[in-house]
Order: sequence, then structure tokens, then C-alpha cells
Amino acid sequence: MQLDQLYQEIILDHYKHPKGRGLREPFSAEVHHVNPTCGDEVTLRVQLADDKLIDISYEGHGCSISQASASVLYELLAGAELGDALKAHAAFTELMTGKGQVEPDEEILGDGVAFAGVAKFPARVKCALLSWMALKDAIGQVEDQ
Amino acid sequence: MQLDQLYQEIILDHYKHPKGRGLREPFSAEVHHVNPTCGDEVTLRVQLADDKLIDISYEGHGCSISQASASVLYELLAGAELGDALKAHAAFTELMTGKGQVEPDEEILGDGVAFAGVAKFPARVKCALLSWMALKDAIGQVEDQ
Amino acid sequence: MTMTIPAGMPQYDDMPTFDVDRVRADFPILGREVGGQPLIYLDSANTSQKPQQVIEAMAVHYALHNANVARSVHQLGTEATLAYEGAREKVARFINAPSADEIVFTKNATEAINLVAHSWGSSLKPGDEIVISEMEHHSNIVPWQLLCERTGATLKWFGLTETGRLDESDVDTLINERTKLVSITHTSNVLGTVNATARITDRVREVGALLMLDCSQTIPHKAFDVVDYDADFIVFTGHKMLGPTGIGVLWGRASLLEKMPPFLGGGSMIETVRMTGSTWAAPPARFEAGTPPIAQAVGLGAAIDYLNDIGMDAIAWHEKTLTSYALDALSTVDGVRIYGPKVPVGRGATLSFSVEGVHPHDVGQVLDSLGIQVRVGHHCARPIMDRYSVPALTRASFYLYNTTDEIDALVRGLDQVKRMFS
Amino acid sequence: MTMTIPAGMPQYDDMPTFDVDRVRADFPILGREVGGQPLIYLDSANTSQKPQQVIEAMAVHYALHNANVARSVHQLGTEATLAYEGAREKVARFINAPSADEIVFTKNATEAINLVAHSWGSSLKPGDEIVISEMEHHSNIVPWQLLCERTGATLKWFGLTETGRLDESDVDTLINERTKLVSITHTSNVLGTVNATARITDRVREVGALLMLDCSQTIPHKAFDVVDYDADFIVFTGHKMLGPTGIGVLWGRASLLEKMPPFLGGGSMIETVRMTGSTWAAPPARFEAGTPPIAQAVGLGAAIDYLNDIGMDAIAWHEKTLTSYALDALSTVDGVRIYGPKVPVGRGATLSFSVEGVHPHDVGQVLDSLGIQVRVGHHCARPIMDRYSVPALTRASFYLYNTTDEIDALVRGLDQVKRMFS
Ligand SMILES: Cc1ncc(COP(=O)(O)O)c(C=O)c1O
Ligand SMILES: Cc1ncc(COP(=O)(O)O)c(C=O)c1O
Repeated sequence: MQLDQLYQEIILDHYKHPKGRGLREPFSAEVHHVNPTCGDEVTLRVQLADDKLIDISYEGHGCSISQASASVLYELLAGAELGDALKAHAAFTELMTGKGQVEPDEEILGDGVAFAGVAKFPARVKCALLSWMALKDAIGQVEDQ
Repeated sequence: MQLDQLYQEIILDHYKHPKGRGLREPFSAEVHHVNPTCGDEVTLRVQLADDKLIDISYEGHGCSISQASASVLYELLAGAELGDALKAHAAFTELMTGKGQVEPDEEILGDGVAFAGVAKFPARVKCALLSWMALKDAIGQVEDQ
Repeated sequence: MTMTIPAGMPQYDDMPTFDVDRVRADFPILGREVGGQPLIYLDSANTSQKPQQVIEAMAVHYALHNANVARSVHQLGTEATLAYEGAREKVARFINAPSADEIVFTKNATEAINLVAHSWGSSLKPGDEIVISEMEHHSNIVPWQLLCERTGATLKWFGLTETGRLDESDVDTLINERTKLVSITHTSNVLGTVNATARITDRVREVGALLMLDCSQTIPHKAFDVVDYDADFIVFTGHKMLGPTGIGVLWGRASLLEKMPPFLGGGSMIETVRMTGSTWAAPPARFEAGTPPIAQAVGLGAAIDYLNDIGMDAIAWHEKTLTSYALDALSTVDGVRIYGPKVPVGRGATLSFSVEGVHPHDVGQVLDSLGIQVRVGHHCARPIMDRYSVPALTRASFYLYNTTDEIDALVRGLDQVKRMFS
Repeated sequence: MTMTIPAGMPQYDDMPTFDVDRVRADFPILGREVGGQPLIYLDSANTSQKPQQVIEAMAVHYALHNANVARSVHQLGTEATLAYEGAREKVARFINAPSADEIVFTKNATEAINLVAHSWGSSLKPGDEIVISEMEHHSNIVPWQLLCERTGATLKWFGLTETGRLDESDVDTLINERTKLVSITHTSNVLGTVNATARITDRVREVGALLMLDCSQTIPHKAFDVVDYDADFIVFTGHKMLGPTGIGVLWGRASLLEKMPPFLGGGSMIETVRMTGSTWAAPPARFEAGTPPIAQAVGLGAAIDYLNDIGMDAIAWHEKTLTSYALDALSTVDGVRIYGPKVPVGRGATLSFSVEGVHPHDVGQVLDSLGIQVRVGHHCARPIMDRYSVPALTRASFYLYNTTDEIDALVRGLDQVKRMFS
């Protein structure tokens, strides 16, 4: 397995210069997710109104993959329509769990396509998905309210 | 392993015509022993006075080896001095746990020497020892009184 | 003239078969001798033998892919984790579980039952009732006795009929509004009885209880579908199904497992651990504390592959043939009495019997001298012994590698037993 | 001039040694490549690799001697039982246990600790105290948290010093008349610290409490004597000492085990089972419900033979050499900080460290691409992470088959890590 398939330039860039990091107010829901096998953690807030993700803010610690993935998620989905966000979420999850067999769609995933290589490293898939799972959970909590 | 080393004529004879079987009164102590792996059981009573085993009576169910061994125990030790009984007990236990390497002494063990072959069948050693362990326990209980 | 066969009626020559000799060649132990006699292994209900394919799968795992699971990002760790989780998926498919997350690996079937008794059972109260049966293995009795002691709940028992079947006549009173769980064996390890569960399941649903099936003696021998059976929990054990010792399985409905508190605490079952308290991972991890039976899961997966290759229906038919043959053959032996169903219907390939005037230990010993390995004793099911007033029984149990020749040898052996002790 | 050596002072060239290359040849996995690079396995604290001798012992057992134990009079059953009980005796001798009956086989160290927490712990009451430490593995934390929840007892903790040693300054208040059990790790799986136990043992005896040592990271690496250490319970696990997964060991003083109620209920642990209640077998059977890890015990026995052949003192010295070398080598790498003792005294061959600015996951991933297998994460010991305010660490751990060349490769790998993420 080539290491540079995993650590694409884009990923290292998001890791070193994360976008949208920090917890902001106001927010409709806050969730805290943990990867029990490695201890990576993320706290994530969404501000959701009129079916729009007005803001996504987050804080946490973890490896380059989990941090870059949160940054990409912010860049791609903060400000997005809920429907588009869920579509992107589904596409990203499919990409990650596709064992490297899924062709990513750059129009939907933006910089998220850089994570295609992560799918070939099963131990790292959970890192990439951590903030995305948190987002799904947070949206669900708002909808339950 | 030769089967007739295990099933000596003497053993089969004691099995078919057990000596001293049945629970009798009076008695100084009664114990109940079980072989948990196979379910063999024996209830054994001793009547002990003036350091003499006046009577040993027993009841139970089990295989030919365990039944014959109880019968031999009765024949050999009912009426014996406690010291002689303990000596015979030690000799029989040594014989049984000696993996077939111990030469039995007929003077001490009487028909018990026929059990020498049992020591080569590890799964059956517990059968042969069941009533002997019960006897030891019963004597101990009398002494504790 | 045309013969009309009722729709769905199975025709014997439609039945799947396999080449027993080729199967036997896969089991190295079957080439062995015991006391100068060829081995005749009739004790598969105790533990099955292992084909070379299973032995090798574990050896290769240790030799080339060994690592701890779910803890490492390294390559060996990834390989071991994929192998372990792959085995979980094989097990799930084998019993048609809706999701691999419903498969919990334990050390044996016994631990699986204790897990349910401790975790699910921890909320029981005095007045609650658990129902088991007189044909249970000790592993499906003692955990409930201990649970009732801990919680004050009451243990109730299905009785048995003279012919060795579950007495369902009092099902409606035995299972009632106080009943929280019915846990019965699907196939008896002594009588061979395969229990019909439909009436019990109906009643369990009526009163809102749960149903657990001890499938330790079923999964090795016939296709089983947890959805079809509408059970809530089932347990079984690797070593009786061509797999290794050291691994068992609890299957539970996801909706139940999710609500259950942990049983054993330790590594791998946590979400986070703090000095002030800890939180738990989702099932199945929540119930798999510590380093799991990794190589054993690999072995169990290989066993399932092997069974699937032969086909569970073919195995079931092979055993049915052996059972019919054995029931007939044993009925010709004077003084032999069979405990359990005497017809090859609603029963598995396990036959327990007494030989008049000879204690089972002695039966087993004489048979052993002829190379024939049967089990003798109470078979970890003492209440059955008490029910039929026998101290112990002799048991012959068959599996895919057994033949009718071996049953003939058993019958000849019993004649020798009788000669010796008459 | 004559040099006077103080009596008892060890001389380095007296130290037993062994041929590492020959040892390496026994481990098939060490001939493997990972991603085109020779495998460098530095994760033995997670699980050890297995020599061919251990793999074969289990394969031969399955191929020729497989049967269930303690239940059969037949020849195969006798062979399997002798093999299983023989392994128990080997384990007993290995730790100098007074009797093989004090050895209980469990599925792993985690189950062994849970067994004590459930069985011995069932009589605890509010006000009673259990003392552990901040350097425990989750398996020696969570069972006590759960026990305290069940019984109302209180959990107390030894703290850690900055240098990664147990802070014994409050031993006399921490261990007091309310203390029922002190359970601490003998060797830390993260910091590498080997704890001195004398002061703790003294205090434990003074207040009449019990001492349990988690020896999971000790038994594989150096000779250990339960009598010498005057412990009441110790636990360890097969897979870290060249043995298979699926087996662990609880050693307990006979006088304690005899009084303890059963934990798991089922086959083999009973004296008799009746519908009205059951009675229990003597230890160790009382604590081994269900079919035990038979083949795994055989494998563990073979592992002990292998370790004994090389010699535990030789292994300990080999590891001491590696540790000294690694401590020196890592201290030359800019940005690397070691957590735990920085001197090769009172510590084992496990080194955890951080690399400035790089998350351990990324460290591990880059090293993996070079064939180097280290563990990254919280190492099932989160309180240590909290204590030293790190989210996770990278850990290299050595065993008898590791070499200084492999440590050099690690150091080179860390340079590559830093280049990639700077
Ligand atoms: C110190 C310590 N205790 C306990 C354990 C648990 O061992 P196991 O996972 O085999 O139960 C481990 C290893 O993971 C350990 O390092
Ligand atoms: C019906 C039944 N249930 C449970 C068990 C227990 O299986 P294990 O000993 O593998 O836990 C057995 C086998 O011994 C069995 O036959």
C-alpha cells in the first residue's frame, strides 16, 4: 500500500491548516464522539435552520486523517442545504466503506475525494468517518427536538 | 492397555458379590461422596471406638471398579485397628496414584492388590478411590467430634 | 398409472449426499489406532474432531498473520482484525443473523449463557420467572439457578414425557405473565430430542417474555435460521462443529443487545474509561472484554466453510440415515434400553442407552478396549438421570464422518460387554 | 591489585545469553514482509508472536489427541485430559505455585480479573475499599468499577510520579482498615515500569487486606515466583507469552480459592446438580465452567517449555540490553519524549513516547509503511493518558526475538515521520 495514497497533499494541508475549527454559538445541537479503539475525540455543533446547515463548528484531537476530515466536512457542508449535506454524507460514507472500489464524485465531495485512498486502510476508515458520524448524529438530534 | 489388567477376576467377583453392603447402625459418622465427573456416589458409615473400626457400612451406585473397591475396603478394614486401617489407606492411595509403578504389598492390602492394574487407567483411579476417600473423611469427622 | 406425490413431500433420492470416505480422509485423527484397534469415534456430541483444513487455517494464521485486533493501525493488526471480523460475518451468514453485529464471541456456549444471565438478567426481581426444562445441559441450568439466587427470581421447569420429549401440556400455565425468559435446548445432548418450538414461541410472544435456544447440539448438524425460529437469543459452541476449543457464540437481537449492560469489564469493551467512571462500546464489542479468541475465530470460520462445502442438508441426511440404522441395530441387542425418541424423527444423531446389569463406566471401558469411543456418565445433565431414575447412561453420537460399519462395531462391542459382566 | 566485588553483585559476563538468530528462525512470521519491507515487530506487549513449536503442538493435539476432558473414560479423553492437566502443572511450576490446583484457566487475563471481582468480590459491602492505580490496564480498572457499582464499595487509586513510577507516598492512608483488596499491575503495559511491591505488601498484610498482581506484562519477560512475591492472586495471559489466544491464568492461594463461590455456572464446575439446587466442585474445576481451552492449554504448555529452554534470565537480560539501547537511541531523536522511566532499571522492554507535532496514528502509519509494527493509541490505559495530558502515545515493545538493528530501523523511521509531517 502506498503511503502517499493515504496522505494526499490535500489531506496534509487540511491537517496543518484546519478550516472552521473551534466551537461557536449559536448551535441547535452538540454531540461528542469517540473512537474507542484509539481515543480520537470530536465535539461537534450544528446550527440548523430552515433546512440549512448555517454553521458546523468542532473541536477535538486526533490524527491527521480525522482532523483533515473534519476540516473538509466544514468546508464542504457549512452553509449547505440539508438535503445536499445528507447526499454528501452518504457519498462520503460509501466512499470510505467501499474498500477502495468506489469512484468518488468530486462535484459532491469536493476535497473529500482526497480520502479515496483512506478506504484502502481499514484501520483508518473510522478516523475519516469520526466527524461525519458526529454530524449525522447532531442532525438527528435536531430533528428529534 | 489390556482390559484384563483392569478387570481382574477378584474385582469382578467383589462387584458381583459385594461384601458388607448396606447401611448399618450404630455409627459414629456418615459421609456422602460423589465423583462429579461421572456421578458415582457412595454413602459410608464408620463405627469407631477405642481406636478400632468396629464396622464400615456403605451404600451407593457406580461402576464395577468403585463397587468392588468398597467391598474390598469393607473386607479388609472392618474390625481393623485404626492404625492398621490408616496404613492400608495410605498404601492403597499410593498404589492408585502411582501410575502403575508401585508394587503392592498383599499383606497390607489383601484383595486390594488386584487394583494394581487400575492405576494404569487414569480415568478409573477416582472410581477405585471413591469409598477410600469417604472412609478417610468419615474417620476425620469422628476425630473432630 | 401415475403416482401422485403430495406437494412438498421430500423424495429420498433427491436428498443431497457426500462421499464419506473423502470426508474421513480430511480428519487426521480417524487414521489413528486406539489400543491396537482402528479408532471408532462415537463421541461427537461431546466434542467433534477437526478436519485438516481447520487445523491448518489456525496454524497459518499464527505463522503469518498473528496480531492483536481492533487496537493497531499496523498491517498485521489489520490482517488479524479482518480475519476476526470476517469470521464474525461467516457465523452471521451461517445462522442467517440480520447483522454481524449480533454475533458475540465468547469462550464457549457456557459463557454465552452466563453472559445473558448476568447482563440481561441483572434487572430481574423477586416474582419474575425463568423457565427451563428437565432436559437441559448443566450449562443451561446452573447459570439460572445462580441468577435466581442473586435476584430472588424463580426457576420453573418443563417436564419430560416417557418417550423423552418435552412435555408441553402445561405450556400455558408454565409460561405466564411473570415469565421473563424461556431458555431451552433445541437438541438434547442426551436424549437426542429435537424440540419443536412453535407452541412455546407463540406463548412467549403472548406474555411478552423472551426466548433463548441452546443450539449447541443443533448448529453442528443442520441448517438453522434465527429469523425463521423467531428466537431472541441463541448460543452454540465452536468445538462441537469442527472448530477449535476456546470459542463460543452468543447471537442476540440487536435491539436487545443494545440495551444490555456489560458483563465482563476490560479492554476493548469500553468507549472511554475515566477514574470517575466509564462508558461502553456498542455491541458486540461491549461483550468482548480483553483479547478475544482471534485464532479460534479463524478456525471456526474455516469449520463453517468446510460444513458449507459439504452442505448442511447433506450432513443432516447422512446423520438421519445413521440414526435410523443405529436405532434398528441397538433394538436387536438384548438388555439394551434406549432413553429418548426411538424413531428417527424429531431427533438428532445422539443415542443414550443402558445395558442391563452393567454400569456405563464398564460399558465404556470395554468398548474403549475395542477402539470405540463413547461417552458414559451423567452427560452434564443430571436432571435427566433423575427423571428416568438411572445413575448414568452410555451415549453414542454420530457426525458427518461416521459410518454404518462403525455402528455394527458398536453392536458387536456391546455383545462383548455383556459376555464380560454376565 | 585485587578488585573486590561486593557479594551478590551481578557481573555482566556471567549473564546467560542465547542466540537471537536461532530464536528468530523459530518464528515463521519473522520471515514475512510487510508492504515490501521485512517485518519489524515491535508490538509484543500487545500480543507476542508464536514459535513453530507452539503452533505445531496445537496442530498435533487436534490431529491426534483431540477429545473433551474430564468427562470420558475413553482413550482419547484420557490423552486430552492428561495433556490439559499436564499444562496446568507446567504453569504451576513456571510461577512456583505450591499446587497445580491453584491454577485456574480462563479465556484471558481480563476474565481472570473479572472472576475475582465477581466471586471473591461478591461479599463486599458499602464502606469497603479496593485500591488500584492510575497505571492500570482497563482490564484492571473496569471490573472494579463495575464491582463497586454492584456492591457500594469504593475504588481508590495510587497516583503516579512525573517519572512514571507508582507514587507510594500515601501508601499508609490509601491502604487502611477499610481496604479489602489492592490490585495493581506488576509491569505497566504503557510506561514499562516494574513496580516494587514490598512496601505495598507489608501494608496490605498490616491491615489484613489481599494483594492481587496483574502480571500480564511480567510473566512473559522474567522469572516470577508467587511465593517470593507473597501475593494472594496473580493473573496473566497466554497470547503475550508465545502462547495462543483464548487462554489466561488466574493463580490464587488455595485457602482463598476454596472459600470462593463459583462465577460462571455450567458443565464441569459442579459436584451435583438437582432441580432444587446444585453444589460445586473443588477448585480449580469450580471456576472452569464449560469446555475449557484444551488445545490452548497445550499451546501454552509448549510456550512455557520454549521459554524455559531459552531461560527466563537470559530473556530478561536480552530485553534489558535492548531497552538500554533503545532509551539511548530514542533520546537522540529531536522531538521525541519518553513517558515512563528513562533508565533501564525497574522497567521492562516497553517504551511509550510522543513525537512533537505528529499524532501517534500518523507515526504508526508511516512506520507501518516501513514494515515497523508499533502500537498507537491509548493502549487500554486511558487514565495514564489523562495523567500525563496526552491524547495518545506511540509504543514500541520488545521481546526475545528483537534486535538492536530493529531499534536502529525505528529511529530511522521516526526521522521519516518527522520529515513527512513537518
Ligand atoms: C497489564 C495488562 N493487563 C491486562 C491485560 C489484558 O490481557 P487480555 O487482553 O489478554 O485479557 C493486558 C493486555 O492487553 C495488559 O497489558
Ligand atoms: C446442549 C448443550 N449445551 C451446552 C453445552 C456446553 O458447551 P460448552 O461446554 O462448549 O460450553 C453443551 C456441551 O457440552 C451441550 O451439549
